[in-house]
Amino acid sequence: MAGYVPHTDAEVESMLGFLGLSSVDELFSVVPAALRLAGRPDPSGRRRFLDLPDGSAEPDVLAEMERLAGANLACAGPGVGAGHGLVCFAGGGAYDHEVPEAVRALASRSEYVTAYTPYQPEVAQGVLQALFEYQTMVARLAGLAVANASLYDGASACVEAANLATAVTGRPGVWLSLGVHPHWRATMATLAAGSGVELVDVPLDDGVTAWPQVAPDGVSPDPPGALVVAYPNHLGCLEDLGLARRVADTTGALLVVALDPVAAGLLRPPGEWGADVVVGEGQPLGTPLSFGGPYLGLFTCRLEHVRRLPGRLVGETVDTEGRRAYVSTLRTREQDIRRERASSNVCTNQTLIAVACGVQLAWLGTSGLRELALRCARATRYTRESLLALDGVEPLVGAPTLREFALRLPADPAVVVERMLEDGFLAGIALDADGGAGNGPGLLVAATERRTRSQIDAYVAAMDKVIR
Amino acid sequence: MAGYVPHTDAEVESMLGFLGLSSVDELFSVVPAALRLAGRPDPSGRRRFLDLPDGSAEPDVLAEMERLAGANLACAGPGVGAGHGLVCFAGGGAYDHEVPEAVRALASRSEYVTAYTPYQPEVAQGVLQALFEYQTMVARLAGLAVANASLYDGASACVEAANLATAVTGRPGVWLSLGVHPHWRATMATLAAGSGVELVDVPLDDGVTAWPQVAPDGVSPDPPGALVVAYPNHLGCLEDLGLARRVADTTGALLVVALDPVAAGLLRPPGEWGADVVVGEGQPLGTPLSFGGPYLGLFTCRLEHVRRLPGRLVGETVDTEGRRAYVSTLRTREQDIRRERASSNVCTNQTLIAVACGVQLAWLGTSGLRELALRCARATRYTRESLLALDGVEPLVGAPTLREFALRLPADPAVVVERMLEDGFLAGIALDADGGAGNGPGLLVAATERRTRSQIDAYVAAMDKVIR
Amino acid sequence: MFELSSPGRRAWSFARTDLPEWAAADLVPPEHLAPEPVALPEVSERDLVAHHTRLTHRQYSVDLGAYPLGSCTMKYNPKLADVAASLPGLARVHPAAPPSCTQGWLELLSELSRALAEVTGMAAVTLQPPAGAAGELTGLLLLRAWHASQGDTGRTKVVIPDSAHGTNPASVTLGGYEALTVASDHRGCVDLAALRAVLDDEVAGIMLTNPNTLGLFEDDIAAITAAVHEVGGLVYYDGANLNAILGVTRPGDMGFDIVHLNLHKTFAVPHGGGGPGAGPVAVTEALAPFLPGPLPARAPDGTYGWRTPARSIGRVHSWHGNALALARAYAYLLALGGDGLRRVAEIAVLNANWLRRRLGDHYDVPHDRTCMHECVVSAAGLKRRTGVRAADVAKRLLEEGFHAPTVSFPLVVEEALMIEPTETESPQTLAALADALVRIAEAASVQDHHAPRTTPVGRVDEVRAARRLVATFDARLPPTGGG
Amino acid sequence: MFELSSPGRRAWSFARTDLPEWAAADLVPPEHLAPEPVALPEVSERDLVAHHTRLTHRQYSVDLGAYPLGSCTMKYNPKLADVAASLPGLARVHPAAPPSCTQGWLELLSELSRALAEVTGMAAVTLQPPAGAAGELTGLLLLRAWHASQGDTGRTKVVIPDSAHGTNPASVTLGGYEALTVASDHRGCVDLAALRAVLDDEVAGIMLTNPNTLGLFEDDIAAITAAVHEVGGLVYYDGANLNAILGVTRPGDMGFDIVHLNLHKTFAVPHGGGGPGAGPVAVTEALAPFLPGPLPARAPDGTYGWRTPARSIGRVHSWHGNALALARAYAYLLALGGDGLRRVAEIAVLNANWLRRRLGDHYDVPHDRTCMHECVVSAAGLKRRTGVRAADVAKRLLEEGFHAPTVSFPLVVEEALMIEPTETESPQTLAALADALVRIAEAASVQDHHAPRTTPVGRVDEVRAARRLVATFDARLPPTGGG
Ligand SMILES: Cc1ncc(COP(=O)(O)O)c(C=O)c1O
Ligand SMILES: Cc1ncc(COP(=O)(O)O)c(C=O)c1O
Repeated sequence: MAGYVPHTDAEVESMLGFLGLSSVDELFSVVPAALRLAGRPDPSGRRRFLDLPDGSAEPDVLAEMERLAGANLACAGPGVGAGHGLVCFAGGGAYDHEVPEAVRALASRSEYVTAYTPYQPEVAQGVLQALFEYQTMVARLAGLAVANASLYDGASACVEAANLATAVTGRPGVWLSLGVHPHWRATMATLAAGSGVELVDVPLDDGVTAWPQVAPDGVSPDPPGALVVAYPNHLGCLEDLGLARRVADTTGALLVVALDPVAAGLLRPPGEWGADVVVGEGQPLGTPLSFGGPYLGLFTCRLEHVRRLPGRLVGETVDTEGRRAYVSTLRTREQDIRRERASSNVCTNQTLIAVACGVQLAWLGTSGLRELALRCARATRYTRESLLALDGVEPLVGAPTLREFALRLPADPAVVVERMLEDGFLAGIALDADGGAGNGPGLLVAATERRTRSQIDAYVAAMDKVIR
Repeated sequence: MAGYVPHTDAEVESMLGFLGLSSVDELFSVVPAALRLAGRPDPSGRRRFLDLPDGSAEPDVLAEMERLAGANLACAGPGVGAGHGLVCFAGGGAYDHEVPEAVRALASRSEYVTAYTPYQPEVAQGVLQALFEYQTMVARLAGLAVANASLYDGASACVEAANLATAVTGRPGVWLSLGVHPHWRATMATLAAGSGVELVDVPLDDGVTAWPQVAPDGVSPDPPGALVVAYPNHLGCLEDLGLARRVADTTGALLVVALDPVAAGLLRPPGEWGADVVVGEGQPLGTPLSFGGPYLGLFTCRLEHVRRLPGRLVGETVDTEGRRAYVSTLRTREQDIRRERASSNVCTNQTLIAVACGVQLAWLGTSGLRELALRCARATRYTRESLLALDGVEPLVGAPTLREFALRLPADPAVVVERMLEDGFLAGIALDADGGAGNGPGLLVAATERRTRSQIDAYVAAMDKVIR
Repeated sequence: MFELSSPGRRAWSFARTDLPEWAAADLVPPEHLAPEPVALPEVSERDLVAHHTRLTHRQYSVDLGAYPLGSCTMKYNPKLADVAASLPGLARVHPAAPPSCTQGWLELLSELSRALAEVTGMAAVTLQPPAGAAGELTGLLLLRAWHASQGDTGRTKVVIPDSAHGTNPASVTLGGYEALTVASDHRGCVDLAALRAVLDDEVAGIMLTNPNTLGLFEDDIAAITAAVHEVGGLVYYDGANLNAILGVTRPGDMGFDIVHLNLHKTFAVPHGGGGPGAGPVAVTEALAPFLPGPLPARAPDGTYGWRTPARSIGRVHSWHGNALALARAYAYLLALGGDGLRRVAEIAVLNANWLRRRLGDHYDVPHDRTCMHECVVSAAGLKRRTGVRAADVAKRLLEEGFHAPTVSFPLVVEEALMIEPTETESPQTLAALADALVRIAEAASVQDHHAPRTTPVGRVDEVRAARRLVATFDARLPPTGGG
Repeated sequence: MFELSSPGRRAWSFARTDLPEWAAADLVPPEHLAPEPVALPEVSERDLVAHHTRLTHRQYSVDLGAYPLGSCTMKYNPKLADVAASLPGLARVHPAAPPSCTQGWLELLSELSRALAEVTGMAAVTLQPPAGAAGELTGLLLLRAWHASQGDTGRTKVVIPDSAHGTNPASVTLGGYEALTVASDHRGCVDLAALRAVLDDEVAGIMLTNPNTLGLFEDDIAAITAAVHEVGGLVYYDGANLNAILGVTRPGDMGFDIVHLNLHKTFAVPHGGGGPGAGPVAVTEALAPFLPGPLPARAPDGTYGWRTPARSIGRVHSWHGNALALARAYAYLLALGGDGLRRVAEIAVLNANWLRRRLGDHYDVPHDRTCMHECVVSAAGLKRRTGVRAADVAKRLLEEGFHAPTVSFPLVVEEALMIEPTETESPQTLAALADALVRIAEAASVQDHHAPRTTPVGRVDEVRAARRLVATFDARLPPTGGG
């Protein structure tokens, strides 16, 4: 134990001898004495340097972790009714999808898990090829030419998209739809303080972005570098990307689309709508809810922007024998080479989550992704219709939705969510005025392929009881 | 799905075309029509050939498996009190030990899990070396020269030991101590019907085997080929192996010892006592309780008997380049070569469980195995003393015990076990007259390193309540 | 592992404890106390992990590619079964726990038994035998018990075809019988006339596998079982090859009395590098009272318990068989269902026939007619032409990234290569495998005696291993490099 | 993967459902409906498993052996943390679930924050940043917010030493500052005089790592932090090298104001082939009100909730950071405890110094004095003598079965090899690594430009990859063999 250190006392002695030292403490003589932790002897006489408990054996650690895990209400599987965890109707960018055991098993192969960033391609073809495949599939989802090897999460991908667009256009302004996830918008605002990106909130009208009127000649006093819009947006609504593209064209801005990758199984790819950059949160494909992380920032763009692509990019090449090989490429964009002029500061990204996403996408394949989207859309439609049949429940906005929707309830949504927990349901996400993108409080509801009819019926019945 | 078959309809068509066939059914024309299942059309018009439900998707299968798993009361971890599964005080050859996560992770590497028997050593060095290491460690536990690469379980190892001994001595008789696990004895009796081994039960006296009196010259009317004795025995008692060895010497029998591999951490190895064959149940080292299987038959013997060793044996050798390599060896003993004259019919054994056992033994190492045995012995001693302090509870037998012990209770042990379940304890194993080796009903109790003082105290308190 | 050891180093750690810290001498009587601890490797957890992870990189497996080992049915082992078998509610149950707390297990075992009875067309099943050979021996003891129950103790022989798997004759011996071998005929099937000639009232029964070890369906099967029954014998079905006939035909329908199944072949229980498997035995109504016990049984109130059949031969396992392997098989069965099982047979047979045809121009095909789930080809011609033997072809195939077929078996075919692709290999994989075998045949040369050259080790010296036995590290030779 | 695809083949299966089967056209308005489905590989589960299992055999990893990559702290990642992070009670929790059902998570995050504050000697912690670079940027925004709160908006520069990791300058830019580089002195440390010369009221702060990128402890650290504080700047600690000083000294005690930690280095979160990691930021009392929110907080009644600091800069992550990575780090922390953390530093430093001394006769050691957790040696002399460069040494080491050290970094050392053994490598492994490096130096020849030759692929053409960009399968060149 003790730090998983293999060294026996005798070995430490002998190594110290080789160094001409007589104690381990001497190694730290280069640290000024005034800065060195003095340590306090504990009752047994051993010095304690940090005010932390001593280490524990594996069973004790696991027992403590199990205790903590047991103090949460986790989301239940599809076969499980109330009483064995929560049946999840919450989404908002984090969805309760199935992760097949094959995907889980492959993504947890220890070679993938315990490798470093592939700096030595000759011994990293596994990770590199897995990322290359991921890039290909994600680019296809978006309908664009290139994808990077991942960013941290949806929010960071959106931030990087804004940075890229403002750099490309030389314009700091970003018209940011209020339909973009509120946490993403908050993150963009935080990071804008440093990057100088100027965010202009664009409100929704009945669920879809109401872009500012632009003069037909596009000459506006302060033209934006980018438009950012989500598809579907945070209220679950399908935005008019054609309109967004026209506004972008008129203003000379790049169009950034935040795409839900499961909805992408049924939707026309944003690339076909003319998006310049497509980003997204990859969690729904292969990653459990995980209390919000590690998640996966999807980032794709047109080929012409590849030299400003943030993060890592895997390319195909050959080895000395002419055999196909993969390698991190266009590395001069990256911070370890270009330093303060790098296109981004990202170094460690979310490779393992990207690998899982790639495995999941291949497990789904062409027909499976569509089937998944279809099943989510069906469950969502059924849930929505059932809830709307309840007294006093109304749509929050009127635009068409696909895999998630927002309702106005005859009760405080936050209280409803709290009370529904008692019945074993995570009823959705309570939207305040901001989260509801200005439409006042509401409840955001998503039903994935894991929701069965009987779960939905029970949920609606419980809701009926709770909102009265 | 459908059998994990990759073939698309188009591919099946094309393959049939290559064979000059027009339907898959034609492949089965070699099966006489009268024998072919006709199939009944189901409501959808598809033929059903077997009276089994259609296949299910992964989430449905897992939900059903979880339902079944949920209908059992599993044994709880050390940190967990009553209410989260049973706290286990049952042993009887199957013990609730910790399996470290590293052992679990390594033994579930898919190369180990999905390999076949190592018939092609050049691509099976992983399994072969792991088995070689296992053999070495198991032989050392026993204090003998060779171990095989596993048998099915303790019972089958005991059967094979009897077969080996009767073949070596040419005598069919086996003096079988009633201290050997009753299920092993039952298995030996079943298989003796075919092998012709003649089992002679040897009773216990106050917990240890009372070997028949043998004339000092060893000339007895029907001298046995083997003595079989367990160490510790089924009642937890430490047998006098020195005495057993002397009886074996006097009668010219081989001495077979069934060793508990955890107790072996503290006990003088049977090989040092003069055992000829040492067998055992390997479950306690690296395998969860698993409702009784897959378990692991340990089998070790003196070098002189190696050509009668049942099952597989891995040996070290070299490859064409002189590099160290491992291979299944002395294969002429085995059934695929020697056929009806093979030393045993074992083919598939318990390799993966042996690999796990080898990993576990290396994780423990010299000091860890001893520490494990010590902790079990301490927990057992504490449990025993606490129970004996209860009114009306007495030792079933008087011989010294180590990691398990038997008690006489003032109530029906079977009823006690049943009632203790309600308090969250698997109280032990109720012994009937047979299981108690003739000592009448009792309760067999084992406490492993996973039992904490508070669990034991709660158990004793519950027992106090239940037996009143 | 042993070389990594350093005295005093350790990976282990145990939970905090507040039990009294009795010393070893307080706990163990002096004569029993080990004079010194068992010498085991002393390594760090880190080194243990690295050692075994590296070893797994020296190991081929189904998860790495095709494994066309005939008679072994090395199909894909679904990951979902791994997960099912590790559910704590299954994996952490004590085998001696009373039925009141093992209802889930009992239901699982009971339903699995029912399904296996349906698949085989038999009446009752024991799940105790932990492998195929154990199933065979169980079957032979059932056969023996049945004859004894008829007062018929004069039968001493069990017939087996010359192509039978080695476990069959070995089990016959252990079952207390003498193995009587009958030759196959030119079709590769049991020679009915030859069989009839040996059948008499000394014959207790016959052991067959159908499709047989050549991958051929014994089309005289009804006549064979009838002939054996006629002389009062029983007919035993070695189910190792059941994959070929799932949902197509059933041993029960062919007239078999006793069947063992290899769940680690047909039902996708992973082979674990040589086990654990599971070898359930299914029997007719007449033999059901003799089955090993206890068996899971459902009471009229719907609860489950254990029941031992009236004339049970007794236990054949310490507990209830390889339970977690049975759980894997059950998960597989649920996933496939009746429709999926039939599909298995269809595609397994299609794949094998495609290969047989594809290889026919390059290897001898001794019995070139529709095979079932596997085909046996021969390198006899190749050997005559080039000196390259079946074993060389196998080693060359290892270099091509595939596992080898079964070689030198069945014994009745010279230079046999027994190839079982299984249903989970795609047409592309099949084609690649066939291309490799064709390439090997076309380029065969004496160089092939040195294959494999690209594997973790080169051809292994098996003779030396047997001559200079080193079966533990303690008996090791001085290192000779590598490994 | 794409080559394995066959139209219509599939691995997927979904649960039975009895929901109404609306068609796509019923669910999606026509203008939004995809004209055709996304073209993804169509493979069987079996082929998917084989493909990725094979890929993992083409991948080096900590679990396979030593990974002495400097500045990366590739230590053993305990398996118990994998298990802890996959507990359903942690892994299946929705991030927007109300605190009433996430008390366990909130306690975990809160306790982890407390422990990290203790380890760093700081007052408060945010766990949101998902990696080191994200932590840096968060730190710079905190620094900016703090200056702004002082009404001090004239500061435009952040000082970084020339040896700094590339993320530092890149983060400075994204934080809205100009990076001002100061040179290291002959000792490999910050040149205090040069630093003083650039410090003025335009300097917002300085970013340092200590031990620095040469593995040396900046012994003037107290003077440095004081000098920066004197001109009104703040001092940022890049915690990537914290492994060296765990329980020995703390950034807070050295005078740092802001610290980020790389839990995927120091706290054994496995690196995942390039993430996910976790880059928490710890700050002094004065900066605590600016931390990103929400933060886990304990109410007087003992329950946990979320609290956003008064003057928070806002969120820096979609949710609560890389929560499961944080859970792994917490499990590691519990396993090690205060005593274990100190031991980590001791042995990490011992190992690095042993290697430095052992390699000293064969490589140049530009700063040959006691180093901390890593040592930087140089192949400059080797290159002059033999033409063999640091990059060649690295490739040769791959052939020897080790991962390579970090090469060509830090930029201030010519032909640098930056070697960080970590505390989990045994003396035997260290010796083997050193022997290999010595062997490489002794046998260095122009042949080494062709290394590695025994790896899954040979030296990779990086130039071609950049010149003829193929970043998706769709843009692929015709196959050229292999892979
Ligand atoms: C035809 C046949 N019968 C019997 C067996 C024996 O099965 P097991 O290895 O499970 O004992 C096998 C497999 O090895 C076999 O192929
Ligand atoms: C010194 C130093 N600082 C910062 C970083 C950046 O951390 P990350 O890769 O997690 O963004 C690294 C690691 O790559 C590093 O070594």
